Amino acid sequence: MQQGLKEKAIQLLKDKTVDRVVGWKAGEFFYDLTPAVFHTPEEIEKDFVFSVFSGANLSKYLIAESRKGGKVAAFLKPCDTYSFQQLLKEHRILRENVYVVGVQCDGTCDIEKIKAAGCDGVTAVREEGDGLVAETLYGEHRMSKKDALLDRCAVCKSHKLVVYDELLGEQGEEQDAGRFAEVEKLERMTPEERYSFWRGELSRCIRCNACRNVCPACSCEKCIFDNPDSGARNKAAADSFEENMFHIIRAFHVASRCTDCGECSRVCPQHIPLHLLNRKFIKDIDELYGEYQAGADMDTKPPLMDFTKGDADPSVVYERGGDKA
Amino acid sequence: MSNSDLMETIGRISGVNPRKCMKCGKCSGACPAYDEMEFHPHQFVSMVESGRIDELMNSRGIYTCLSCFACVERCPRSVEPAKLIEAVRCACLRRQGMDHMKPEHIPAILDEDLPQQAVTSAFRKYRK
Amino acid sequence: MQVNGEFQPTIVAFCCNWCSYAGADLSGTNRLQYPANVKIIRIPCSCRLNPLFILRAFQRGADGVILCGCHPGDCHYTTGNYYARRRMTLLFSMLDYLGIEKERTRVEWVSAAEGGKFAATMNDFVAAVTKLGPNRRLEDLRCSKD
Amino acid sequence: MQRIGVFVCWCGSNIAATVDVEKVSEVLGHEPGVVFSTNYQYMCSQTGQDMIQSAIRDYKLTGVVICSCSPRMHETTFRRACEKAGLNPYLVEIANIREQCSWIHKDKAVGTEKAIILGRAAIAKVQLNRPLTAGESPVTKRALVIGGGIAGIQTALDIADAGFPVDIVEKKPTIGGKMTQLDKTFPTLDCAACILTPKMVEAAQNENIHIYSYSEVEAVKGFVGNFRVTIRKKARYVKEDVCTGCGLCTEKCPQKKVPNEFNLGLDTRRAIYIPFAQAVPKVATIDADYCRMLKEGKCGVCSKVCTAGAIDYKQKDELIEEAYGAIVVATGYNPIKLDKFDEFAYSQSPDVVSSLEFERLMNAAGPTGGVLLRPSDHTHPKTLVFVQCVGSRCDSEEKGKPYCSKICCMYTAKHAMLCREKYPDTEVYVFYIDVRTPGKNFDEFYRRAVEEYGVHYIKGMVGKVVPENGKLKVQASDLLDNRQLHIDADMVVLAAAIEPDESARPLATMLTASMDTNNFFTEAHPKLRPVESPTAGIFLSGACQGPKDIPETVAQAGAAASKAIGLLCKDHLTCNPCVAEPDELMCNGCSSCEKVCPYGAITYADKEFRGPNRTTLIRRVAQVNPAVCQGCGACTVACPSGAMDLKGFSNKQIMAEVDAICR
Repeated sequence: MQQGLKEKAIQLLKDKTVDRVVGWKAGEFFYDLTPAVFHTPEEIEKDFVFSVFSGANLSKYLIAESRKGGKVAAFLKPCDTYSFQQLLKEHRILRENVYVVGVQCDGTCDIEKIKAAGCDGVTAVREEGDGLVAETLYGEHRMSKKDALLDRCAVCKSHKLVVYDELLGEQGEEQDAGRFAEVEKLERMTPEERYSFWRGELSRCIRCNACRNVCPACSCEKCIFDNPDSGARNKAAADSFEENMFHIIRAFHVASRCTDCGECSRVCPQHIPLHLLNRKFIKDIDELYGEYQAGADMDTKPPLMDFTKGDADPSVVYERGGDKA
Repeated sequence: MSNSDLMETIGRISGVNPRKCMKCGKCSGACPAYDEMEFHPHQFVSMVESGRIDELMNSRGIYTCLSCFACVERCPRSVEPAKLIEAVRCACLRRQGMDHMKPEHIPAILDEDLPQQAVTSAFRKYRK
Repeated sequence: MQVNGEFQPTIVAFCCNWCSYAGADLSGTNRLQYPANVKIIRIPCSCRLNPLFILRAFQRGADGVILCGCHPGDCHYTTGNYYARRRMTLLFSMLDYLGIEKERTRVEWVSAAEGGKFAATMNDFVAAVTKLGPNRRLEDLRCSKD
Repeated sequence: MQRIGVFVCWCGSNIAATVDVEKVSEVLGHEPGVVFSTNYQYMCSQTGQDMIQSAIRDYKLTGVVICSCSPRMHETTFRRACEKAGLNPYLVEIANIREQCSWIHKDKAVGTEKAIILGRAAIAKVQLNRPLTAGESPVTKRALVIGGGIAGIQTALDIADAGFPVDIVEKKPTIGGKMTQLDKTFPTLDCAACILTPKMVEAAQNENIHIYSYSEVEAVKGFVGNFRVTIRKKARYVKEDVCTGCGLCTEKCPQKKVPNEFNLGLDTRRAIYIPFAQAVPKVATIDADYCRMLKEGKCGVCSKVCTAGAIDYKQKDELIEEAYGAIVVATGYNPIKLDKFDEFAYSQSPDVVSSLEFERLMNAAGPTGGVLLRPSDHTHPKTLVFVQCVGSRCDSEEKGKPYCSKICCMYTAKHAMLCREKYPDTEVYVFYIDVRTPGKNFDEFYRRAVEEYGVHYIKGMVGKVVPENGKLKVQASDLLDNRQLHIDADMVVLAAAIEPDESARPLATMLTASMDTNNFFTEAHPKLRPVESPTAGIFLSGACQGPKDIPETVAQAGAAASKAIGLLCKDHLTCNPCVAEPDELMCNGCSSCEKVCPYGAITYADKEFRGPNRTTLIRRVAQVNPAVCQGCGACTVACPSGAMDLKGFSNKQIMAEVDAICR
């Protein structure tokens, strides 16, 4: 797979379709792949990596890249294409300056899970058939890929690439892998249990802003939390209120625009399951206003910018209750 | 049963709100059995509304209603008089000794051409 | 806030200028009583209410926040309250999801003619929030009055 | 540093009885930024206003807070007073300590404490107020009237008389509307044509009026004072300015079998036609659905006989864009379709007719030349049954309408009376639920039908009509006699409910004007602003707003005209300065705000911004048209970056109020 992507990138650069390519390269370690811009075939040959750790969603980088002049190619996985299309819908990416290479994907992996499976001193991970082979200082360790998937990939919503100029691999379908199960579990708890659950999670927040910076929907020119004129500036989570406030407002600002790409939770250094906040909004929207998937198309109005005369009254929240049996 | 209970029972059985009636008389205009009854469809509605239910229950007219539902079909206010009439008939059945049809009546009304089912179903309908 | 050892909640009521603020005025004109805990902030339309304002109120010591707007379909700006309705529904659901008492937030549709409804709504809401006690789950300790 | 003045009003004892005004002004005087604080018996009185004005001058106030009655009461008064003293009127805030404090609390300590908090909130807000200037937008001094019936004609004539140019857009080939089809008019029984056609001619000849006949409104952009309207002038295949209206083509056209809609299909016309003799404009129109030349390319008779050379088979629809300051909607009504009322045998027998059809059958210019004949066998009917409320006051949405159509009682009395007058040998029955005749000389008119003309008015309703052997068997109830009637009638006339024209709903969408569930246009206030739509610059004339008879329509048409004239007289309109305002530096250009704006006030522009390292970036940013924005604030919440704010109700101002209340 990696070879195919490299060849494609080199070809696009050589035939001048594009003058740069957004892809992944290794960071400190082989598993912490990081987004990178490549300008020459040589750079591609040397640094371009596509592996089970290519989780990073490259679409957000195209906001800036598409405005820098010239044309840029980007490799987008199915979930990334949703983010990309949502950004197109919001006029953030200049479509004509981007060449999208759609890449089919069967899930990206979490190094923590591989380590947790008992692999110490991992030096490389490769795919073999359906499984993974972790090369360690102490020999090879085989495991099923399913056990190593990132949480978000285990409940992948779609293998469909909703927008691309060229496709590597097969087109896929939307699927229901039960991504709302965790939200439902929380909904079944009592308010007290939920409160202590979220206190436990959100109190670990160190306001590093990683979730915000990686989120394709959080691409504001200036975030309200950085803006003294917004009346809501807040740089560090000084107490429990601000921990709650930041995450409530962030989730609200991306509600009906969030494609559920799951980057927020992937990058959180404190392992706070932030996607559960966004997914709650998605689930509520689906239930109250009809199924909606941000980024799935260019035309449907986002539910928070739309209404019907017969919408549920806010009191539905009391009726639905928080302590569903 | 007090009269107000009776009114409530009729309301519950029929699901009809007689207050919706605007007294246009289209039900009575449409009724094919009009001349067979001493009270007419529009009167059914106003009598239920004003609580004259006992009078209705003792009227023969409730059994000459054909249940053709012309009044229900035609009513511009969706009052559904035929449903009220049916409710009054039900109220009669619920009351002791008000069966409209008794076993001893049957021999007299037996007719060779009458299908047996008609008698059986009438018996089921008009007796507890 | 504690007055004579009794909990007196602080309630912020956001009222749209065209219906609910006029409804509140009408309940005054008709001398219909409701507790002084309620302080009204006038906004042009219920769709002006930013969730930030609600959180800000809780941060600064409010115990309950209520939004009143024109009845759906009657908005002075034709559609504002329809947006407010969706926003508040989702916000309240999120607060509930975080385990924050959903009874502290409410939306009511009050027309300019419903002075009675306005007073009744406020009486009811103040009673409900009083029963809940002080806002603890969404308070900012730095702003605490106690 | 702000210099704020606080003025606490006693409102006689209205406030002072439950609020310690002395204490309020004392405490608020110590708030940060407050340099002057006082209280007075009646702040809104001239003396009170003078106090405010001299304090503004003496203390060089930069903001004023008035603790008084509701801003809905006196905000304008106080703003004006401050403006006179040189303070921007938007630097005034009102703390509502009467309706929302003194009147609802009995305990003086409680009332006083709350009044202080409300005052603090107003002070906190006024600290952040900015002087605002109401913008102005010019007014295009031209009106558009949509619909050329009696309502539209009257409105246009009145506006034209005031000296303003006005255009009428009428979708039919002629103006005149429903009234042209009527025979006589109640309660005076003067002939409809005799009173209407002079007005039609007047409209055609008035220099200030331009008639777009056979045309429809295609698109509406802009806002009060500055509407831009696209009008589609449908191809009539006849050059309007060349046709002399001689009518030769309409006699020679070989296609004779076209149902004549003017006579409601009771007779036929040709494929090229002039709707009726007094049509305005009196020019022929080719019905493209029936013309052989247009359909099959052969025929061309009309072109051959036309000496003026007016026929143009190649004519295309024409789009005209015109600017208007005011728009008057006069789209009128139609009788409902009767096909759902099978019990009256409307679709089974030609002798069951609607009232409008009856009107044509009685009309001297109608298909029978004014002789009442049964459509089935052209015999003279002896027994006629009129049924009222057909489809009116009906609970079922698919069959009829929930409202009273208002005009049916009177025109049915008219029909019955005319019938008895012309043909004394007829028996006429009118079945009614209620006879509703409020109106000058209306009840007298109905009583005359009964008392002088011997019309049989029967309280009851027809249950069914069955055509049998050339007769119509009518079965009905007579509620007062408590019996069922069986009448062998020759004709049955149904007083069909009326409904708004089907063009009204799409038009309302174009105009962003609101409508009720029955598709009638909603007025800005049901009592006090009955001829204005809530959307500024849109006025309502005639039955598009609700069922109406002719006198009422003409009265409303005049009222709508005077409202439109009032607008057109102005050179500029003052806009509400409390409008949305984007901060371009923060705007993402994501269109969230545009999607929720009910007025289409937000557009986008590509603008250059300075990027890092001396680069320039072109970004798409929101632009608000302050003349269109009404200041609801929907966009401010939709905007994720907080780039959109609302003047006069900014995020910071509202939060300052929150803080003051919660502190």
